[in-house]
Amino acid sequence: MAKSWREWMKNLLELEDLVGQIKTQLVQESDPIRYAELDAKVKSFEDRRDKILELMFSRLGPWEETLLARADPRPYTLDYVQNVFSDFLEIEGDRRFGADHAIVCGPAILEGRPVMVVGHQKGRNIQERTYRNFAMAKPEGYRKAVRMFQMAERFQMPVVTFVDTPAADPGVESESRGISEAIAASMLAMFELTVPVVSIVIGEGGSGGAIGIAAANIVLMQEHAVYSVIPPEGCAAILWRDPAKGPQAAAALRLTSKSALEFGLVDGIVKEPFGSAYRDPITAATLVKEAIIESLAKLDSIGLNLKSHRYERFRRAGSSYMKS
Amino acid sequence: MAKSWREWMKNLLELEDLVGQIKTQLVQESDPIRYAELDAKVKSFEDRRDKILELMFSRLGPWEETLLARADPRPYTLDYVQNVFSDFLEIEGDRRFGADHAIVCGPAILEGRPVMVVGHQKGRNIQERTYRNFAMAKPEGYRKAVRMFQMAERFQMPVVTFVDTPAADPGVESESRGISEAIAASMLAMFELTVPVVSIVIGEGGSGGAIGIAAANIVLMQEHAVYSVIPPEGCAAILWRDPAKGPQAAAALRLTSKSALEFGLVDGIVKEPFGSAYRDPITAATLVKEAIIESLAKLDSIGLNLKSHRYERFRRAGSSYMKS
Amino acid sequence: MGRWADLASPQISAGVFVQCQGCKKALFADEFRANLKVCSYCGHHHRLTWRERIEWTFDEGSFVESDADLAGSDPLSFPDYTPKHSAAQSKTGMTDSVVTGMAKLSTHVVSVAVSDFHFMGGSMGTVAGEKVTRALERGCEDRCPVIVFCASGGARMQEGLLSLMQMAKTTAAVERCRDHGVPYISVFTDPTMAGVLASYASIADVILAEPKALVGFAGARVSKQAQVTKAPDDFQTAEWVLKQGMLDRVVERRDMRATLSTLIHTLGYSLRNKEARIG
Amino acid sequence: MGRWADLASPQISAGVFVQCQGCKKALFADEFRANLKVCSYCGHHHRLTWRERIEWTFDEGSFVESDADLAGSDPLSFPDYTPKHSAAQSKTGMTDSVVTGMAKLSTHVVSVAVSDFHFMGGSMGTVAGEKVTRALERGCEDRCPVIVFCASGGARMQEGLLSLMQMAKTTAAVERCRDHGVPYISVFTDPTMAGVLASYASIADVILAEPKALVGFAGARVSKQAQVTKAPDDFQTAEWVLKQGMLDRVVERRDMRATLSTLIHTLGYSLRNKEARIG
Ligand SMILES: [Zn+2]
Ligand SMILES: [Zn+2]
Repeated sequence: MAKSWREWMKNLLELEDLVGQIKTQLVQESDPIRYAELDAKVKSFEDRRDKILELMFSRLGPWEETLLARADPRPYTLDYVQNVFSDFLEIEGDRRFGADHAIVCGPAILEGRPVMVVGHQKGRNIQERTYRNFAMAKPEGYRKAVRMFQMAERFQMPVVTFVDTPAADPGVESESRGISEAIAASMLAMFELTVPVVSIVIGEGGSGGAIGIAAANIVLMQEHAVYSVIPPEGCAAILWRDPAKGPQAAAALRLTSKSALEFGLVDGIVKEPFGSAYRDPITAATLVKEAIIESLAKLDSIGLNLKSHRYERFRRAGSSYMKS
Repeated sequence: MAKSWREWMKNLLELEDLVGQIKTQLVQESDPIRYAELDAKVKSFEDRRDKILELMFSRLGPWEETLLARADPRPYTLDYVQNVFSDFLEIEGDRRFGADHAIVCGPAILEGRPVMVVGHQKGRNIQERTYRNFAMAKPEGYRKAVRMFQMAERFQMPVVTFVDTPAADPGVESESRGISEAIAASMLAMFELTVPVVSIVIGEGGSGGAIGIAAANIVLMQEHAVYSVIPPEGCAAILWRDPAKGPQAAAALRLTSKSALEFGLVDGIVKEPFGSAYRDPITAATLVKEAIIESLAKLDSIGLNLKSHRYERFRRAGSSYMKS
Repeated sequence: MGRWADLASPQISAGVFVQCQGCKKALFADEFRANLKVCSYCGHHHRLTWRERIEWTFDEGSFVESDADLAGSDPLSFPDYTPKHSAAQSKTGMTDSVVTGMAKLSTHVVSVAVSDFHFMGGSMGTVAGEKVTRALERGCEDRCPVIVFCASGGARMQEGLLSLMQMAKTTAAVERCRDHGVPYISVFTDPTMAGVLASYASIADVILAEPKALVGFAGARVSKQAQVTKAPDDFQTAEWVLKQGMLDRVVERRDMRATLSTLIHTLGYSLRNKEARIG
Repeated sequence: MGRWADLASPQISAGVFVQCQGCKKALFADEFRANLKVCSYCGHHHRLTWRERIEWTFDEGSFVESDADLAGSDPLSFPDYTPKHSAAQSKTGMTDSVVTGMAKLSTHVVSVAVSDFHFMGGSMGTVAGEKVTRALERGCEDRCPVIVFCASGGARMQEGLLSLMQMAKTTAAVERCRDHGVPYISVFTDPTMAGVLASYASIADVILAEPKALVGFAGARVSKQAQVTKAPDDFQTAEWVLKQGMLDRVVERRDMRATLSTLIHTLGYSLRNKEARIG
């Protein structure tokens, strides 16, 4: 099985490359016959592409979902921030140790209403990835998030978090500054809030690093996001002493949005455009925006104590799988 | 003028040394005549010592008070903790970056009632001083204090702080982890408390490092403690470009307990035994204990909102020295 | 030399030897137990079973177990989970990795949770999460301090996302204790790792640890690979974690009872006082 | 070359030159002012008077000063304080180092405090502390955001312990803003130091800074002496402080108005909303 999204999509990406080249020729073509030929070629290749895509997406397994969730053209938090909110202003300080670019935070406006945005941020090229530490937040990232949660409470702003991380940073430095405490304290701060909190897993929901900012009243997953207690490769390494058996582990872990919904651990799935979010980021963002607005409206209408609501939501996790 | 307490006390310390030596001889002396002679000598020397002490203490200026406040045999926070409270258990973690031994914290029992103790801690010998960083706390010290203040609030325990620091640590590391923010946040946390808070300056009340843990409902000073916006040497260096003019600066800064009381900036002076606290640490501790108990009783009887009380207390600082 | 006994075994009879896992020296089994399974040569604190922990920490005979029958299932039909889980049950006599209940400590009533590493590495699945949560909730209901002994490799992989959610669930319960002014003390014993460390374990009011306990977020191999920064020699030991400000005291096993007792005496005062006032 | 003007002077007429304090290049005085006293070559942000700050930040003509007459005394009879203070008053036309009042920013009402470094290094004595405190209190009373521009060497030595107490007093007022849900934004301008940095300046909800502003607790000499750790080249610059997580954004002067405006729009929403609901 393919090890990466690029490998899995190889044929399709080549086909799209070809279509791109022909389209470039097409623009420069003056001979009407040649033009018609090329145009037909494009149409037929695009047809073929759609058929392949349809085929690929008709039988997506947990491993393919994993690859899609990690796909590098997939929209990241700041892409959604740009298309869902206005007036976003990034706030950088953790007031403790340092700036962490694996988590971005700040207030923004959602349809006239201020919200506090917190999300993991991946990078698209090597410089960005290094700058973002591959979206693996250090303690200061979670402590910055705590600052934002508390600020949101002070100013009675709903909180929206975007979850997209392979894991929290596991390095020596992170350990030395208490990455475990930072993750736990971040969840704790979320459970203290009386304002509405919505989280949406938009890519990789990677274990502790993910749940650290996902203790929300409503937790959504994008259709092709994954959410897991351990990366499939790590699980395979432990179970079968073979990280290459990621695909089997992905299946065993049931890390897809569909499974999470079935287990009652997420509250809804946000549809993606055909072929997954990156093929139409604007539509993807519109769907995300609608889902967030709908979720906030639902929480507004509950009129309940949102802190208790959040408590009860997580209190139930797994209840139906126990006996006594 | 003397630069240090030891220099200032030189004659007296020599005299006491001498008395000590004679006393040692006295114990070993079997000849009754020699014994009587030595005994008389001791008595006369002790008499002389008392007279010198009396003279010295009859005309203490701000500089002598500074030297006394810094005197190395002066009792430190843990000495008072030992003699004022029972069941003290030190709590070390700041949950952020590291253990800071310049500030000690923990719950303890004061006459049957749990209190939270927070105080700067000096060291008596070179190893201790290094370990305690000369009682110059880093950001983690103040963040540990904040943890304790918040814990005291959770468990409705009064807070007692002991102030004894030349200054907060001014090093590059402290700057890099936000010593300014840590001091301000510590005061902020104190102003959030609804439990009674008593602070007592037991030695050096050194500027920001001191006020960082002294935003209390009742602020006391020991008779021979000092409290200042800047160390006299630093002030002299700025004013007269001569750090040796510390004595003049000490006078100009009015850093004695008497001045602080006159300006209405502390609420009471805790008497010390004759010759200052170190000459009779047990009595000194008893006086401190009584003052703390009395202060807490006063705050209990106010029955007011202690948070507003604390606000109003500091709100007044300096009001009578303005005109409009 | 006499017979050798399995060090983890609860039945160690006199005249039998065990081997210290720290210094590898031979120890008289009865002395070893009398010394609370701490090596008298090197001070190595050996892992305890939940029974030993409770027996050696709380007032004699005061422990009353809660939710003893609460058992889990295999919700993901995860490969090999059912047999592994059954084997752990047979080996330990536990239904899952955590035992909870009420106990007394120097006459103070406390709500208790103890993880046992011998049950699937003390890992936290649905049942462990539920039990810890209930222990914390009992503290709120009964207005008594909560003491949790941690010993866990982390979240239990075999229950997938359900295990991850236990991190949030237990954290929520800690938040409830804070709201109720209920003191919550956690004790890191060897090892306290990953998903357990990154949830209820690390946000206690006071955190104690046994000497040399392994305490960390990631396996040492992972975290050393992950960065250029060199790991210090004492990396992820309780002593190192103390220096990093993430815990409050390293306490020898023989002093644990007294330390906990002092803490719940001071921190639980207002709770008892309020209760007394209420009636 | 034409005539040269004092860079701090508020009256700079056309055709006159000033010298950039950063790159030392000559700048047309009128262009320099049009560029908000930022060097068009090197981007050096020169210090502003309080008047310039208000004029260039808030809605035109919207500023109404409060407590203009509040003046201090010389409570300690501190050597040379009275003449120094009088000289500063004559030089700046201010009664003390801070000017406060109400202003509008993109039509939103805000409570404002501005320190002016030209008045005794912007130092905080009784009057400055009182004015900042009142500005914060006005935010609570009038239910509007508070914006404070800092420019200070720290607490004012010449008022001794009274100055130190202003640290606590202003901090208490910040706490009051938090209780009232009043957004409080502080802006570090060159320089923001010591007792001011270690009190109200550092605990704002959002902290902005001007590029290259000097921001620190101790004078660079003191802090470099104090430790073995080598200070980085950009030590105590706003950019370095941002990397340390102690502030939120470094904002160029020309963008300051828009940034503040966006912030008070989002953070002040519930305040306006609640007010609207109340009546
Ligand atoms: Zn051993
Ligand atoms: Zn320039």
